[in-house]
Amino acid sequence: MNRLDTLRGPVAPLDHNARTIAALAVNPGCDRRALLDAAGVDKQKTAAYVGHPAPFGQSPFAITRAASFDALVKANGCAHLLRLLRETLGLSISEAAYADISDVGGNDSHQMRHTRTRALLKRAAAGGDGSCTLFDHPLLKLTVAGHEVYLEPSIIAFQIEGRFHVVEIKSFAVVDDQADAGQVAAAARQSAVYVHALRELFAAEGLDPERVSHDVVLVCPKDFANHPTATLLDVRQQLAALRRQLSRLTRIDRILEELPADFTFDLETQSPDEVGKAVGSVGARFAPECLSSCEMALFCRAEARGDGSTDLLGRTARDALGGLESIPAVLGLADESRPPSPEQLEIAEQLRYVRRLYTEAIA
Amino acid sequence: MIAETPAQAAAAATEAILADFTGGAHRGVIVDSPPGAGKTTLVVTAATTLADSGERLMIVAQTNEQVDDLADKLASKAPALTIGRLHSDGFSVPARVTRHPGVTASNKIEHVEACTVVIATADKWAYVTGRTWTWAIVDEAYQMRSDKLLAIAALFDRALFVGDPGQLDPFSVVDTERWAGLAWDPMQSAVAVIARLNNLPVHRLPVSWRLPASAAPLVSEAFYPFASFRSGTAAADRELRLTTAGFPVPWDRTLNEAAASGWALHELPSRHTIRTDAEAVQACAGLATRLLQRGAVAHDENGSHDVSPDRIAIGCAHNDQVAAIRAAGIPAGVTVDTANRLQGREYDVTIVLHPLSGRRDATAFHLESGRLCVLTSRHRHACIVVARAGIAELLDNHPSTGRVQLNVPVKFPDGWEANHAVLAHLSRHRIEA
Amino acid sequence: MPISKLGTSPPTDERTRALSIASCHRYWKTAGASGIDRLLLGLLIRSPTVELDALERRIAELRAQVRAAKAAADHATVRLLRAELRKTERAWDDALDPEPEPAQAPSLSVREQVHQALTLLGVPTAGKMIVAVNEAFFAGRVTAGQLTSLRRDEEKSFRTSPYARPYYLCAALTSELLSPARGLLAVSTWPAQIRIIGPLSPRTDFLTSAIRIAEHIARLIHAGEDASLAAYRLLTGMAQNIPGAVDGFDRAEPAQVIAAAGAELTIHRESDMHERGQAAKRAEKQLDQVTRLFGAGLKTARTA
Amino acid sequence: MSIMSSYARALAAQEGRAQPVATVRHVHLSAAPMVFIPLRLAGEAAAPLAAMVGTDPENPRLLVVPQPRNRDLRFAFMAELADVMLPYIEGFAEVVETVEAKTPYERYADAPQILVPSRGGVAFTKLLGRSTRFRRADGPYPVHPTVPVLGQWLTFFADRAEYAGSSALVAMTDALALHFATGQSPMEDANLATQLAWISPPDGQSGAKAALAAEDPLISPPAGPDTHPDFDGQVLEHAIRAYETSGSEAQVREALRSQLTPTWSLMWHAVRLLRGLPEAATVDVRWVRDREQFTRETARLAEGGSPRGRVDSAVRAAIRLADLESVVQTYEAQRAFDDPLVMIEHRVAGKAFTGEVVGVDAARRIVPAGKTRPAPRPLVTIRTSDPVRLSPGRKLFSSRNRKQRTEVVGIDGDLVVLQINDQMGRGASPAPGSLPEVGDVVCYAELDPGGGQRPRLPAGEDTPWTHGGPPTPYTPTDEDAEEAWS
Repeated sequence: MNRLDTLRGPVAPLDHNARTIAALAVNPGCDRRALLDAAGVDKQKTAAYVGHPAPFGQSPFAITRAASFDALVKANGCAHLLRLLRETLGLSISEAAYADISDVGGNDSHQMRHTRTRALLKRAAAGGDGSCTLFDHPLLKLTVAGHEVYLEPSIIAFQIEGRFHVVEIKSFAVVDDQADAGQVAAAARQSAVYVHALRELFAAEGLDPERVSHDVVLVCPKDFANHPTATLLDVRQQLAALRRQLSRLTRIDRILEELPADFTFDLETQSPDEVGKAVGSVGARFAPECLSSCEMALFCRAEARGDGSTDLLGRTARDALGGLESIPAVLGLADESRPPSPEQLEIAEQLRYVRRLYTEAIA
Repeated sequence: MIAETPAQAAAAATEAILADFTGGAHRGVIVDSPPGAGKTTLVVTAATTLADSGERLMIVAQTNEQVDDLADKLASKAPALTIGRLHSDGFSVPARVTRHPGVTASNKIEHVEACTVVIATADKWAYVTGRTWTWAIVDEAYQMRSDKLLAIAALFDRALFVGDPGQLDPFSVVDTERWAGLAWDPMQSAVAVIARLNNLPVHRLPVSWRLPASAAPLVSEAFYPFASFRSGTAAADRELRLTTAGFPVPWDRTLNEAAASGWALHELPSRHTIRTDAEAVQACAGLATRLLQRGAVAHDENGSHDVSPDRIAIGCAHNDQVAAIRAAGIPAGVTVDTANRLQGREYDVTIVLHPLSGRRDATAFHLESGRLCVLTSRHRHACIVVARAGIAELLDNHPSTGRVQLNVPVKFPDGWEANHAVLAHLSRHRIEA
Repeated sequence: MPISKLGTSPPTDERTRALSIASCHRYWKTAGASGIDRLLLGLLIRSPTVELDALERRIAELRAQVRAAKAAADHATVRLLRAELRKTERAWDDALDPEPEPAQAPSLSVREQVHQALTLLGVPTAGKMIVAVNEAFFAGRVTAGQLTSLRRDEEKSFRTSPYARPYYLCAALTSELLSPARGLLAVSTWPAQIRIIGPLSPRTDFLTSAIRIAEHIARLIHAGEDASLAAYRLLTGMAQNIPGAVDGFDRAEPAQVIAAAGAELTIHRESDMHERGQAAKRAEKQLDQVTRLFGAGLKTARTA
Repeated sequence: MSIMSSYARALAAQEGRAQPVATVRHVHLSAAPMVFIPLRLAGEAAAPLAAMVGTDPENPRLLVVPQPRNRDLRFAFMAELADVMLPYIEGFAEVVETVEAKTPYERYADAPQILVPSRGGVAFTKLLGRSTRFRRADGPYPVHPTVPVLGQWLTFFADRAEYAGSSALVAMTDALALHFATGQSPMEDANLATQLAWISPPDGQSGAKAALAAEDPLISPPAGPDTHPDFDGQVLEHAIRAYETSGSEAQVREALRSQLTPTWSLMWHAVRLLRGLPEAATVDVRWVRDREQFTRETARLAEGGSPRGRVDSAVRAAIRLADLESVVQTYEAQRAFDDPLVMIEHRVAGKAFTGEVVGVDAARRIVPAGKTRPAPRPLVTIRTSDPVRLSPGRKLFSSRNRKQRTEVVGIDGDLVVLQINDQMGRGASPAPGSLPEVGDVVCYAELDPGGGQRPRLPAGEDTPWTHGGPPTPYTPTDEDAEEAWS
């Protein structure tokens, strides 16, 4: 059995999707997260098991809204989408053919859909008769840490003059041509995963991967209405970041090497305490930003608090404190209760000075 | 086909630029000029060309130093030209400008407007009203914020915008996304705005006369991925010789490597430090001192000269680092400054305190590709980078979670990629201290 | 301040309602509606304002019919009549009530209302559009939820006694695999190629629907009436996605929509018809009578 | 973040309680501020769900939209909100004072102040303003006449919030962060409940523990504008359904009241905390600006001023940027000169220093650059233990006389020599009291509290070709007024 399977225990690995793959780039310095993700461990369950459930959730209103907007854009043979593509990319009127790959004759197995996706895209790329313009729900595949994973996409692929684009439909609003920068960034990272996977598919079919454009068509509701609007989103930087992170996943081997052979996060056989210890023995790199992106964050924060780590105060604070790792060290150096090591001399001097001024000013 | 020589390529580019500028088909022409690509020469050529056909011209630069440099060069190359140096109240124009008989310096436009060429900073031009010029040259236009251009654009009919796209973007103390995505976002550079709102021809100067053959390919690839350029000189044209032999100590080995290859990475042991890392600061100051002690001589296409203190610069990211290096004892005359202030300047040897040295996390500020580009493209002979080990890991661990605004053109190169490219190159010239 | 009076919902006044009922009546006349349709249409025109004794008479009548149908084991008719009975009883309740209720649901069964909408549109259509057309032209109250099991029920019924009904609400078939196309409903009496969905068909069918809706509105106008606000809203929404069919955010004009949609249709029609025709021929050859209507699948056919 | 504030955070973490980073209050606090806590429906851009609003801590007004997807109910909500807010805002447009100036003018003696829990509240206020200011009381989709007026005011407040030091619309978490360093990260400080848990934990409890407890959405529901997903799924959804079947708002109201009341108490608790701090010297100067802007906006609206366009034109944007930059610079300087604790940041960074005057050369006269005649340019020598990182030529100001221009002449060890450039009277020698004296303890900083002079920009109709030429001036259209709000 594979080491990673041992780690996870006898449950199926968690499926990857564009969101989880995009998340690889969120805190690439964290070995803990890298290992849990590579092994396909259910972090949500694990966090709850060790007593620090993740505070994540999605409002039913947001889910409904997203689904109804998606349906609206695709309704009536993608009427809205065709209009937007004609307006923004100059798609010619004759290009209107549409293929839905959410199932193949009622069969919605991944294998089946992926095969059909490949066939349809290949035919389209060859430009033969009956080649399509819009491909809804293409099922793509990606190699992540040595595993092949299917990407259940919420996208439409689309070709214009031989170039293929990814269309991403999101329900956050574009008000006066501006949208929430955090949400746009998340959309860009996810779209980059699809662009990347689509390019891999092209390469595997012997087609030029560059025929998949780095310009993604982002479709959002305009202003406060439901009317869809499209914006081109250049995801080259996100693609580069993704490629970097995917290539770095090989470092899992290095992390694994340092762990004992029977090491496991198996929730079936291990007590919460044991799982907590196992998770704790893999180095984390906690930052407050994790709280909004990683299911294990509350566990890691509690651990950082236990260690009195300066990580609790945020990345910039830690850098401002000259990289000192612990809060007691910061204060000890400041009040001279702790002798500085040779490499701490400078920061110690600054802290003593800051403490003197601070104490004076407070008095 | 016979390959074009650098000089031929540069001449062809200049000719095309002037044809577009004076041809009348466009109100503006943009010229992308990589480091040391003869931007000043182009400005001088354009000015004299216009002056020869009896036209009046205004020139805009961004700092007084740039204005004075230009005025000096213009007057030197075209002594017959009448040049008005317009300046602000209380500013004393340096002698290198006033020594030219053709130059009139004044803080009042009435005193200089009759000159064929009037030259001033954008800030000063903004106070000139009620006059117009047919022709304008805007120098360092990528450094100019678009709101500054807005204040002066009514003064001219047509303009040549010249600048280096790889350098630092203009800066604001205000952190707002209010105008993000608007074509006229005032926080963009002047060039970004005119290019988005007008369909203007964009030229580029294809040859760097400053950067040696050892540097041009790296700087071009890392910072100008879509506008490559080459060095105007061959490897054999430039040589940096240290007249005294060194000791087998890190500083001397670093200098030897830099003299031999044009690059050196002076690498200190990995450690997280405060910004004014004493060891790194000491290394920067010490390397400069030692370079002078060892009697560096620079040979180039114009002959040989001693590398004097004024031909050496130390560059860093922050003002407190500048102050710390100055306080660490540097030879008189050596320039120490931040990247922002080193833009557009040129030295024989530069010593760079790497913006990411000793940090645990990178911020957008430290990763900005323009900063590293400025720091690694000021030299004619060699560039020495002082850094703590561990930057590669820092880059690997850097989270890519930036914010993305709609309709804002993606900036290239990405700071991460550029940093990696430079670091990969430097690792071949590493001296462990 | 009486905040609640500030509302701006479009008026659902009696006039609009009356018009749409009338228009519906006329459409079905011209379309040559069947006897049962006429019968049901009669019910549809009734409104809560009908006097109480008339309603009471009708209730008695219906009760008798239910008993008769039950005796004849005509379960479909029983269901239909019972629904009708419930509605009439409710109308009677309402008539007792001095506060008049807003628009009453018409008394057609869901099945009939869907058929009505599909007949207007003439092409395989998704549930959402059926609901919209039903609301815009027939003052109907069909909800999307009511359509989910419709196709499955129809298939069941067809399998039990094939062709027992004058029409079935069936699937549209994908041109390549002849499997049921997701979410679309069609009418069994349509020519086979109409019920085939090729790659271009979603677009051509959308254009056709827009034309049919515009034509219907035009007919109403021609007859000196006008369509409901909902009808115009529907047409305008569609027209906005057809090049040249409407100017900016103006209300769409039927003639302009017909011209613009027709123009685009001309571009797609030939290859779409070819694809559909070929597939229809294959279907004729390869499929049995059930799958011809409800589709062949690699698995059991999905529900609509 | 500076080493000073990082140190204060570390100290807070260790002590289990937030530590001060200011000795005086840098925000204006009105005698009767209006607390406004808006909520919106998840997944929607600007669908208001509820708000708790009012000026009396004991008597909050709860406004709800029982079915947030219903556009009529939303506008009814906005009309109700206008009912609460407009009398408050317009109530300040009564008492005027006359300002003595070259041309004397009038301004209101006080102005409205709105407090929201966090930056999210500010952003949502802006969106509410944007979605209602174009509305009209006539036409095909009429709204109550007060709705567009409220939209204009909300836009005004959100715009003011972009100006550093303005107290017209304040995000409470920002105001608290100006004065307290917690033992958690700045990111977590955006949660009012945990931030306050650190600042004033319950007796006998550490800030860390109190903050952990405050993260429980059942104890401290989110301060908005977004509600907690579990609340949405487990409570709100059912309550809305109950409204739809029964027509009674009761359930929705109670559900939303439960979400808003805890934040309402926190807001007033924070107000009391801030009131406990003495007001900084220049707070009033900045509040005067807010009052002046309020006066102008009142006049503009009274003259039937049309709603602000969707985006700034090129000229408008450039002017605003210059304004924003100038107030940032002034605010930063004022805050440092008002508060020794804030000045520490600059001293540690080497941009400021405190020390004792050890020498004054009052008689020194030189010919300044660009001048022909000698003028007094006294030198002042200061001994300091601060690590000064200023180079000759840098322009400094001092808390002693915030208008007096000085520049660094030289630094020698712990001695800094400054040249005084102005504010010395018109005489041949410096006026008495215009210079520091030997023995004075002074603080000089590279911070300029005065706004610089700036050139005129072209009028909008003269926008040059470089910036796209003159834009079509914004005039409200029917389309704007009818914009869908679904």
